[in-house]
Amino acid sequence: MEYMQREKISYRKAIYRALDRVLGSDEKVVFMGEDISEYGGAFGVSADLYRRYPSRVISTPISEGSVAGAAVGLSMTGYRVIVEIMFMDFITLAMDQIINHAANIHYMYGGQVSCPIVIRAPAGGYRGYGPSHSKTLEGLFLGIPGLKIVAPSTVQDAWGALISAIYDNNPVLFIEHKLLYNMEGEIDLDYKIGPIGRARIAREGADVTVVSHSYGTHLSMRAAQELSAQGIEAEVIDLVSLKPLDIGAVAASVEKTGRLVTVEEGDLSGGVGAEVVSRVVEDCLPYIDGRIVRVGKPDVPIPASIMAESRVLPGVDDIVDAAKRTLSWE
Amino acid sequence: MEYMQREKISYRKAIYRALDRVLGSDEKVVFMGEDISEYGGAFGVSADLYRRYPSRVISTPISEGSVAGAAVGLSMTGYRVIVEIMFMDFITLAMDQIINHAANIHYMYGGQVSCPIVIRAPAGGYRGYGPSHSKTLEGLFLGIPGLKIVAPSTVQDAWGALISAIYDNNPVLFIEHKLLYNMEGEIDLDYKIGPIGRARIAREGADVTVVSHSYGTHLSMRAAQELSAQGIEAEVIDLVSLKPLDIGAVAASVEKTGRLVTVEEGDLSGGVGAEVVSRVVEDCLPYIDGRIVRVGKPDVPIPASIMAESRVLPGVDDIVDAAKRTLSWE
Amino acid sequence: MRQKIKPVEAALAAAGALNVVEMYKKALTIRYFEEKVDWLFGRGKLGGTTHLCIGQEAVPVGVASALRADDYMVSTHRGHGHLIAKGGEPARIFAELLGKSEGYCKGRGGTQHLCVMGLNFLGTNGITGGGIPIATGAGLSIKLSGDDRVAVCFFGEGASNQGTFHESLNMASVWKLPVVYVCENNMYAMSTRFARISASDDVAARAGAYGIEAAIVDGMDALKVAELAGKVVGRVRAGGGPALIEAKTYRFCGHSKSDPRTYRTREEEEMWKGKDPIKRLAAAAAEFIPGSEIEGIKRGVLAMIEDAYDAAEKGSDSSTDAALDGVYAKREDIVPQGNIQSA
Amino acid sequence: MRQKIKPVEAALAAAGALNVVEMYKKALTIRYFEEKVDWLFGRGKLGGTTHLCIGQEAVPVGVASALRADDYMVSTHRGHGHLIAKGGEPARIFAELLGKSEGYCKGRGGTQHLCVMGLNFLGTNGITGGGIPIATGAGLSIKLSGDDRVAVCFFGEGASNQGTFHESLNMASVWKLPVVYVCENNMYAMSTRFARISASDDVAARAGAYGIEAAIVDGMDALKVAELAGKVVGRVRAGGGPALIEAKTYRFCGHSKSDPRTYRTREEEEMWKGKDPIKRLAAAAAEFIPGSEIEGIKRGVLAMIEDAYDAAEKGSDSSTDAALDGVYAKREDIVPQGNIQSA
Ligand SMILES: Cc1ncc(C[n+]2csc(CCOP(=O)(O)OP(=O)(O)O)c2C)c(N)n1
Ligand SMILES: Cc1ncc(C[n+]2csc(CCOP(=O)(O)OP(=O)(O)O)c2C)c(N)n1
Ligand SMILES: [Mg+2]
Ligand SMILES: [Mg+2]
Repeated sequence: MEYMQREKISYRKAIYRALDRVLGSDEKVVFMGEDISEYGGAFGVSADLYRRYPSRVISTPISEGSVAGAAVGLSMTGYRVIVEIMFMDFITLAMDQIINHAANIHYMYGGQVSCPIVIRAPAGGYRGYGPSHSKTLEGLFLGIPGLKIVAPSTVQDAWGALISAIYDNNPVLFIEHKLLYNMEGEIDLDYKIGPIGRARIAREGADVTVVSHSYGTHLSMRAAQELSAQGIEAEVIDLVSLKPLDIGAVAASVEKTGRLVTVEEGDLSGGVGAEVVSRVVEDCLPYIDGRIVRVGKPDVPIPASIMAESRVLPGVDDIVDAAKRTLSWE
Repeated sequence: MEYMQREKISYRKAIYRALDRVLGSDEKVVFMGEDISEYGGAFGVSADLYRRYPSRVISTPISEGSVAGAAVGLSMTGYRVIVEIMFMDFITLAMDQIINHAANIHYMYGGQVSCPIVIRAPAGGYRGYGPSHSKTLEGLFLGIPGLKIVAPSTVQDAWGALISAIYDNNPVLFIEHKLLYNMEGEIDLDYKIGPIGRARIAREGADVTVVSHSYGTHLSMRAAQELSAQGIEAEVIDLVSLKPLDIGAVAASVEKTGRLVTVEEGDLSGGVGAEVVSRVVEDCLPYIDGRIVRVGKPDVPIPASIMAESRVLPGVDDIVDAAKRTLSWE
Repeated sequence: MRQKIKPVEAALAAAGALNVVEMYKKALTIRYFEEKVDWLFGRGKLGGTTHLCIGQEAVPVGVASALRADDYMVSTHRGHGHLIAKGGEPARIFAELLGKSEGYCKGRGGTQHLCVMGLNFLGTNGITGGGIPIATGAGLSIKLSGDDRVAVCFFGEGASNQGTFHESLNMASVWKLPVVYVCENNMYAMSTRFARISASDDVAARAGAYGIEAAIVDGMDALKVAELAGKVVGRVRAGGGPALIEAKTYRFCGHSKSDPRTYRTREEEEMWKGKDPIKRLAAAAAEFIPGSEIEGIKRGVLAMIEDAYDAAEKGSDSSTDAALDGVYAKREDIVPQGNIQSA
Repeated sequence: MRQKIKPVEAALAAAGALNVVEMYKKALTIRYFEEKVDWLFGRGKLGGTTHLCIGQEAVPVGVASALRADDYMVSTHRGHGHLIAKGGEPARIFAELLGKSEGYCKGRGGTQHLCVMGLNFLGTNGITGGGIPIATGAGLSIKLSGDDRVAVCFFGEGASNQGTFHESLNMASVWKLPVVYVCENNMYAMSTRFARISASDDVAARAGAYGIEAAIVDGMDALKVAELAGKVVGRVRAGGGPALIEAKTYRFCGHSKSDPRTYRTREEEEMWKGKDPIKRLAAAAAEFIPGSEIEGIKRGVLAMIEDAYDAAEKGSDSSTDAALDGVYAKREDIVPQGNIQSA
């Protein structure tokens, strides 16, 4: 299939195209998941891929644990595997294979073999799906050596990071926020795909550094606009990759602004913000010039009521407030 | 069985006695796990309990996922359940039931019911057991609302915290470091058992605050001795409870010393230290008077070779070095 | 009551007039409830998603007819019917779906996490296969307590491919737990036809591996389900160990709120709609009561559902700061006897 | 070669002289290797833990006799025998157990994470049941590649209670994967007798649930195992879909390094020791070669094991800073064609 060089498409489509490109050009790529054939995937990402690559787009039984395990076996024997976990919450059923197997294998087998697996996980709330279908769980995976984690926020990065993840020889957790699927953005097929690990400066500003990823980047950009109207210029950093973490980009910004806000939809405790804050203070504490504030989900499950959910999940106002709090010590 | 009021016993025995006491005094307590009958448990904790409480000490098939699920069902219907996971690494097979079920249930069911389950998980390395039998995974659970986590380091706390955990109405992850089992210490049965959540000052000192838990507390105490010989007095805080986290105790100490080192055996990324550091800098950044340093496992799986393992896991020297680094900015 | 005009089937006779009419009412309640939910989704009045059991009503109604109030029930993502069959009030379920504080779970659980402890209903479940070990634990609980209750565990045929199915049935068998596993085999898990991802068409074929007795029943016929459930539950209650019932059924609608159903034919759907369990129950009820009474029941149930929804809609918003409360249960005051003291 | 003095069994005839002697040598290699490991543990020369397969040698040896070098094998925590049967060199396995850089995995994997890609040996596994889906994935890989290899998956009867067993066998069956699941049923999972935590004595009884053909074999008799494996592997290789072999066997020693074996009787152990697979193989080999040659083989294997250990012990220490390297594999240079460019 031929695509235009530059085009405005949805985040969903960008992922579809990355899959199409890789499946189409490489016989050693397999895509597995539940209801990824006729149904087209729960979020419509896989669409007609099953018709175009019938033997390598594999609709599986509802057996997340063993599907992840089968991906390990496939990847050890020469295939690159993309696994779609229907909702990120269900990844809890595949943890043994991810943590004890996929992530360990390259190291513990002395470098003989690795597991090039991409686990695509639609995450996030704000849709009233309730406690078992709304979680953002990247915080659980930060401390898993051997694993990489990406969570792109733009259409271009979704496309590029997915291709990069598939051709990374390590297991990569690829986080897609459900609210991003319909978002449109420009894609440039000439974009150079770098290795996983580079952050993106989404907006420049001199007063406060706001670090986020995935859908949080969009909330942060909206907050930055509001702040700008109040005379505060936020620098918004989109991490894109959570592991490895481009702490250099964050540190450079904090050295400039002297202030730091982290934004994530997942749990604050032991989350991405905790890691970012810790690394920043380890490296550049003397540059800090104000309160450091983390924005994220408090210690509460995600309620089904969409109204109650909006109280639990972070919003633009929380980011604006946090940024203001970094400007003083009160 | 009658025990002496005050006695020197092992950590293993302290856990045994807490189980014995609770099983013996409350018909509504059940203890489940693999090989906890004739075998006495992989680490010998359960010993003869199966003979004394035959119907409520239940040896299970190797089915961690459903054993955790059965514990949820039991706990919702009036029982308090202790589940022994043979090695903490295997808890990855029970994550769905812990995260999507046990921890959510009290909140998501509107307070109608809760899951008083204690998951006992022997963690930790330094024994050459290799990548699938040595992990320290509390970092994975920090961001699970509804769950509590304790990791006592002393014989007295092992006993008290286990009883408190069993009578807490929430799921509690109870971490036992394998190297602690043979450690002896005094137990006082008159000890007042408080609710989970209080840290313990293991050693007072004015120069640097060292925060740790579980076996890390012992490493920290040894480091404190070495530091003292060099004229540096460390205040060692044993968190005991990781969730809730007694950040007040840590903050009070840091306000005094101005310096902070966190120590943990688990992964640094998104770990306990990251959370402690973040909360401390959020609350008392102006008091900080030197570099903040986290000690923990770098981003490496745990190798089987006991020699290589000692390179990967943190040791006393690492803590001593870290404490010294907090004293200057170089 | 009208004179019976033709000989009733054995099942009908066993059920008796009262039960048949009651079952009809219950099935109708479920149907109208689900149709209302469907309508509400269509109008954007409900958030999130939902899984309707239209077409499958005979299974919960039939199984529940064999249960006592103190028996436990564990449900699935497609669970409104199970809860109504166990005695759930439509108004409070609507309130839950609407996210109102008056919902059974204060609006926090919603459709897939709906628990009613007062009815020993241990929850619908958003995790496919997640309820199976929970029901098994409830069965263990009953066994330890030494009484004669049972735990009923609903699950779909798709869920039977989860490891929890295997692990749980093995445990239940070995420990002889009083659990009745009820598979609602509606042939599809979302878009996936069972035969395509499973070695057998029948989930019942799997029970033998655990030495568990299994029976297959026409899940479109509430009376047949009731008859079988009566026998099976009786045996389990008497200490016979776990059992499995596979009810062959069909969901008339899509999997969840948005599903174009490209994976099955309209002919297949029509064929199954011809077996509508509500129509069958209506016909059975007509053996006992006149047509006018049937019509009256219909109108009554419909009005009850409308009233329930109206009442629910007036409930209070759960979006207050209370949304942040109640994450942790309070600590128990009871501590074991002896020299253990609470500080 | 000595004249055969009595009629050989069908199995023996099928195996042929060369195979029998080779199998005997292999089994003996495993036995002596394991005895050496046991001895080393007793002397504190090895850290961590270990699970010996003394008594079970007939299974890996018999199964491996039906395999080609390019077939995959997935093993368990009790896996030294599997690896030796697949061609693993004792010296490098010793090196691995000793934590030496010369070990197959640089000393990082140790006994429970021992992988040899050059032998298509996809690893021993510290997670009970963890290898089952991995073997299933290897089977899928073969199927996609379209060749006639097979994947062999060893697991214990205790592991068959993990959900992965159920999920994987279902997938293998539906997709007709070339996987031979080999259950080493040694009756115990640590201290737990299978019958006590499973509904059936036979794991083979579970295969029917997936439409998988299963056969039970005397796992103390390498020739019988070899005969069955030959047939089964042939059928699987020819595209017949997955199969299950259950080998009834027994571990003569404890579960792991410290196990007082209170859960079984010494009489039971003696009874099984009477079926020692090594003795049986020695007897079979004696049909082809003179007793002196048998003695020669014993001495040769023993010396080889001792030499292997001595060589391994001289290997280099893996406790250098290199222990921190190699967590991540390098990024692939290959990127798909078209306008995808690597920066
Ligand atoms: C662990 C998990 N995997 C996947 C899903 C998504 N999902 C929801 S319902 C469903 C199909 C379930 O099929 P079945 O068990 O047959 O029940 P039915 O929907 O037919 O009533 C799937 C795959 C889920 N909720 N949980
Ligand atoms: C997930 C997991 N649970 C528990 C264990 C501990 N464990 C190691 S071996 C074993 C028994 C396995 O029994 P079986 O599968 O019969 O193999 P055998 O030891 O008899 O060869 C257990 C419970 C483990 N390693 N992994
Ligand atoms: Mg179904
Ligand atoms: Mg065994």
